[in-house]
Amino acid sequence: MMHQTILSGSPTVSDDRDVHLRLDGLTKTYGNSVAVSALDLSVPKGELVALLGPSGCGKTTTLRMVAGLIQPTGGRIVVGSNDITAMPTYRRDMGLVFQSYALFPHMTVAKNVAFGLEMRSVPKAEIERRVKEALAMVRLEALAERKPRELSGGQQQRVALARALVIRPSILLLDEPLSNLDAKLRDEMRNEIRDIQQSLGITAVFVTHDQVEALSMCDKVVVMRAGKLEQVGTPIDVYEHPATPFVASFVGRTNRLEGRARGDGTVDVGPMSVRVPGRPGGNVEIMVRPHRIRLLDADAAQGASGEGTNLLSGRLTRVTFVGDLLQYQVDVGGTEIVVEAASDHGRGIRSVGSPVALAWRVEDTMVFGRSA
Amino acid sequence: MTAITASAPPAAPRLALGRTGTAIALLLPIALINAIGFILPVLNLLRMSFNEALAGGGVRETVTFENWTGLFGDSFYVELILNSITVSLSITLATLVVSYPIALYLHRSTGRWRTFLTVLVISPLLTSAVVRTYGWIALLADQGPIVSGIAALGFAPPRLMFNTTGVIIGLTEILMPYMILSLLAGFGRLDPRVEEAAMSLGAPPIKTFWRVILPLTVPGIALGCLLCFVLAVSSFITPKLLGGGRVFLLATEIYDQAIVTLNWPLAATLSMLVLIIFGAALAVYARILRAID
Amino acid sequence: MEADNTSVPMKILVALLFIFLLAPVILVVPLSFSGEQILSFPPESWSLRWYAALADNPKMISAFWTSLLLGAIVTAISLAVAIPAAYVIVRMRTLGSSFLYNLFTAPLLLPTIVLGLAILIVFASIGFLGTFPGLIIGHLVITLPYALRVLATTLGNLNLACEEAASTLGARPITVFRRVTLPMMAPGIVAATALCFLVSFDEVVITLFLTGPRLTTLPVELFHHVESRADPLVASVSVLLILLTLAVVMIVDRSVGLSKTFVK
Amino acid sequence: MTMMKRRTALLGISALAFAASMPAFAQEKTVTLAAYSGIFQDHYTKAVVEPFMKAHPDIKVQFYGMPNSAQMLGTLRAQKASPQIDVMIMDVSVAKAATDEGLFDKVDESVSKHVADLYPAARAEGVGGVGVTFDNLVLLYNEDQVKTAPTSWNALWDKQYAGKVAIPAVPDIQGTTLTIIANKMAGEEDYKKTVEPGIKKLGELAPNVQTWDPRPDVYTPIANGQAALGIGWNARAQVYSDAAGSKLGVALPEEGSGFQINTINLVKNSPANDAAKTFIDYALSPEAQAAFTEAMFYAPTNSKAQEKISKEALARTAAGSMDDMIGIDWIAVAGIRDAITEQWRRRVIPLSR
Repeated sequence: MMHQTILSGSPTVSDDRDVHLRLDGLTKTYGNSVAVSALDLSVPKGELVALLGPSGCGKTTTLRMVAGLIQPTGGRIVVGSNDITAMPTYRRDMGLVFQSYALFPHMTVAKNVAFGLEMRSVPKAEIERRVKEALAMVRLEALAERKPRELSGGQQQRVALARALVIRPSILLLDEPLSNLDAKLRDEMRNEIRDIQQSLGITAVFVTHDQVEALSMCDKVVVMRAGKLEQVGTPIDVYEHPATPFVASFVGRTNRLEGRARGDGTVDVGPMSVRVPGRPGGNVEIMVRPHRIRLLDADAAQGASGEGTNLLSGRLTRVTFVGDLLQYQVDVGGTEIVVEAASDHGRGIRSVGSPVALAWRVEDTMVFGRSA
Repeated sequence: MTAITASAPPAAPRLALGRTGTAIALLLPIALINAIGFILPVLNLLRMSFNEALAGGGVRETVTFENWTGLFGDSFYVELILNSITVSLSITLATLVVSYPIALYLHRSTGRWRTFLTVLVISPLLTSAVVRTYGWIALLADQGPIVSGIAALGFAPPRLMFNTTGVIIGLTEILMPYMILSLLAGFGRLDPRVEEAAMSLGAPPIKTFWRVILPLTVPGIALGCLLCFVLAVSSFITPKLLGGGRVFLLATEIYDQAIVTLNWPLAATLSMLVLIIFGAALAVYARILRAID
Repeated sequence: MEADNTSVPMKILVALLFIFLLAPVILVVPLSFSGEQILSFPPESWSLRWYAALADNPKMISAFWTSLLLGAIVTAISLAVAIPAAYVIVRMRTLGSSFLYNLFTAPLLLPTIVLGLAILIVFASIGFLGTFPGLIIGHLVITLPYALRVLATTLGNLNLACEEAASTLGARPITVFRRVTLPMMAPGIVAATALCFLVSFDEVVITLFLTGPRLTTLPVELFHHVESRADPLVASVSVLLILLTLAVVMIVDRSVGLSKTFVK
Repeated sequence: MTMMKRRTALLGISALAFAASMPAFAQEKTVTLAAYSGIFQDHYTKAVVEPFMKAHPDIKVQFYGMPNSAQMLGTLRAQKASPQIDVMIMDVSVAKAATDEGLFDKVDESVSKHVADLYPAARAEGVGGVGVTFDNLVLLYNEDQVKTAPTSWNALWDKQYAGKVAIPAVPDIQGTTLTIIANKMAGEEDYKKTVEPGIKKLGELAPNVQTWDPRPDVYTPIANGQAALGIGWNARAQVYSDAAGSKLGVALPEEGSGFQINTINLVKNSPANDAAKTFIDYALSPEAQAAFTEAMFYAPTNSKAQEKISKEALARTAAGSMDDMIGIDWIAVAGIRDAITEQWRRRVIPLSR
């Protein structure tokens, strides 16, 4: 397992021996607009990789190019040692699970699952056995003779998964498979997909705009923006060591401050001075995650002060109760900073307007260079 | 910032350029039928309107504007054209008046009742115009139930058949389903809550109708009127059977010139005239739609 | 449910207008049981003689079979031609497909009297008048646009992902079309079939220009009959036709829903 | 591939069905006869066509009824490239026009030996066909509404019957005949010189007219009272007036009437030419002529038919009233027919609106 920070610009993550799917400078343009721009990516065998990014970032286009549903404008797609860039979809041997499930409405569940096997001219008896197996895997044996429209969203989702897996594809592709499910079902399916993927040891690419899905399920997260790679890394890397301000703000919530670094490990943000790791210089952007900040009473602040801690004082402007969390908005010399704390039976809620102090460890401060 | 793609990139062409040949092959049959049965005949018709008609149904290939100048220089044809337009407009107006209440009622109905009424509206459409005209012949005859009924009430029995009145009655009924369906299509904007809002603001039903309902249904009215006008101008079965040989309309004249007199250049010219009237109606329609927006 | 915010006078008005709309169609039912020699309503005596007369009228019967056969052939060709055309036009957007769509549906915009005359003049010169192939082409000119319109709409509303799913599962394009696209188009195909058949079966204006002494369709024969005789025979034919139409409508309604087909 | 196969199969089925439907038309032995529809069709089928088919089991005659001669000519012209009609029974003046356009073959002794026996009037110069029936125009009236039988065409102009007159307008030949009669009533004997007085007189008739296009024919509306007066052909009027309970009265006005000749013609390049000739030969035979006269009161054109016809029937035909006929040169009328039609459409019919 690699836990080191992967710097942007060197996205290859593992030994080439293990690489199962490789994208080389993959590009897709529509007229003047660039959907995917010179994308390089390697996916090791057996890993579940998430393509994460806001809508329109090119992640679905990338997935569809891998599936052969969109012809790339440039670059190569390599599976194992085969260049499949020009290969038609139906010969690529990839299982694709669609956001809309795309079940064949005129076929029963069993027929849907059997379709890919029929296309491969698998003997009838074997089709029957494997369909049963696949449906058992997603716990839908009882519904084999139903039509898709008679199933719930979660059941349809599992049929789509069984249909994609029954052909034993070399690579499983999932296009926002959970976005049409409600929150509770989404959690369940997340674990189910992860379990199945691991037990089969199948290489999988998972497209999502939901950072929780990406972080919780995947071996590796590929953050994309405007058709380009921002960062590739393990979930922890991406969260803890975002390579760019975009990654930092897209993956998890963050406070974002602009300032000027003195080159001595401190940054001036307005009238305040904030200590940061290392000794950057010039214009910088500072980010601190809300839950890393402690909110203290103004008079208790003195005790919290220390070498490795940033301490600022401000005024509480708003308190929001969101169930498991309390969100505080604090005005620090004209800058809004958000602080999150676990709520404890609603106890200890401070009143708006009271003077407070904010404290966080210097190592929790993320610094990014900023062009003037 | 330009590098950020739109949220929905244009969908990819489903067939690669290499399959253009397949596409052309698949389109060939429809293109062929369209060419033989539509483009060629219509172009030929346009050409025909500049040919010279010879006695006995002959046609001389030439380029003459005599058919056109003759048409507008002849009071008989000028009157026929004006009469066609007036009669078609009357039919359109009559159809609108009798269709509007049905459409409004249908729009307000829901569920099975609405389905049932819709089937009632559509069913005449599935019955041949010949059959429906035949029904009107039985109904409008001098001894028929309508004339006798009016006479029984002590009025002078009117003449409802073999004249323009008969043609208007028959065609109004025949075009009703088209009008009702068009009105319904255009009623999409009419939310019942708007009426309720108007009433809650103190508008009595009549005022609500004039100030709220009618303006909102103008698109449907325009569409229905366009369709009915065009169908009326080109209708021919009903005027032929109910007109008593005295209702001269463009469509019946085209048929007579084409089949009986065999003056094809004149028939072609009259047809082109129908298309011109059609184009004018479309222009008026587009204007109305623009005016509403 | 019945609209409840409608006043009683309005309801009466609507009922009267419905009677006006349906009168001629309903009227042919009692007329067909007339015992009279000539068309009159109400008839003074009742009988089945006009049904017997119909059974005895070989011209009417042969015109009926001609119409039926013509309708079946025209419908079959319309589907065979319009399905691939709709597929290419909807799925392939690089060839100016909206232009093609408009061109191929343009015959619907033309008044049938003009279209009929135009076809007459061309067909007369190539000896296509009064022939079966001539009739087929004449009818195709108007059924194809209907078929194309219905099928293209159906295809445009299909979930493209299903076809993509099939191809990722290993189906070749032709298999995708046959196993997935075509079955999913079924409601549109049923609607197009019914529409093409009814349009062809009822077409009278264009057909009037194209039929001849040796070949007549039922609507044209009915027109000629109404033109030259005033007996209740047409009523008995009409009743049978209405029953036939009802059967077709019921089949369509069962399979796809009537309003979907005819109300857009 | 499968799709292609299916489509091919579909086309195959269509072609098969198409082929199956053709023999009935393709067979050389079917003669298509175009003539007047309605009552003419009924009686001619019974009196001539059916006995012919019985005598010639190998030939089938298909009767194609049309409302008037003008439409028959139109159909014939449109089909010039590939005729589908073999034999056409139509008015002599229209037949003249058709002959001039080269649409008919000559019917002479080589077609039928009976041609030699025809009355001279049946063998008009410049007409391809020969006369098959003689008839004349009569005044029709409804016996309930017109109590005393009218004796003059002037009854049509009687304001008493406003909106109750049924006139089959031109291009129907009955309208043409009425023009010539009206012309004479207005004082102009020579219709070849001008029909202006006749057109003027018809303009005065127009307001009285209920319909210019009586349906299904002119006799029915008068018989059932929809109209009170009208003009029609004697033969058909006689048949209608014989029908049980008919209120149709037939009068031959004192001013005299127009004589009319229907000719039987052989269509040039028709598909069943030989069988058509066989049929024409039969139609001109004394037997067929006599049978049709008995059935429908058309005067025969074959001089040898007379002896086979009952006196009573013959008296009711045009042959019974030859002395009252205005001499009409139908061949000359053929030349002014279109002009008369135009005058009606512009100056007569519009006055009735």
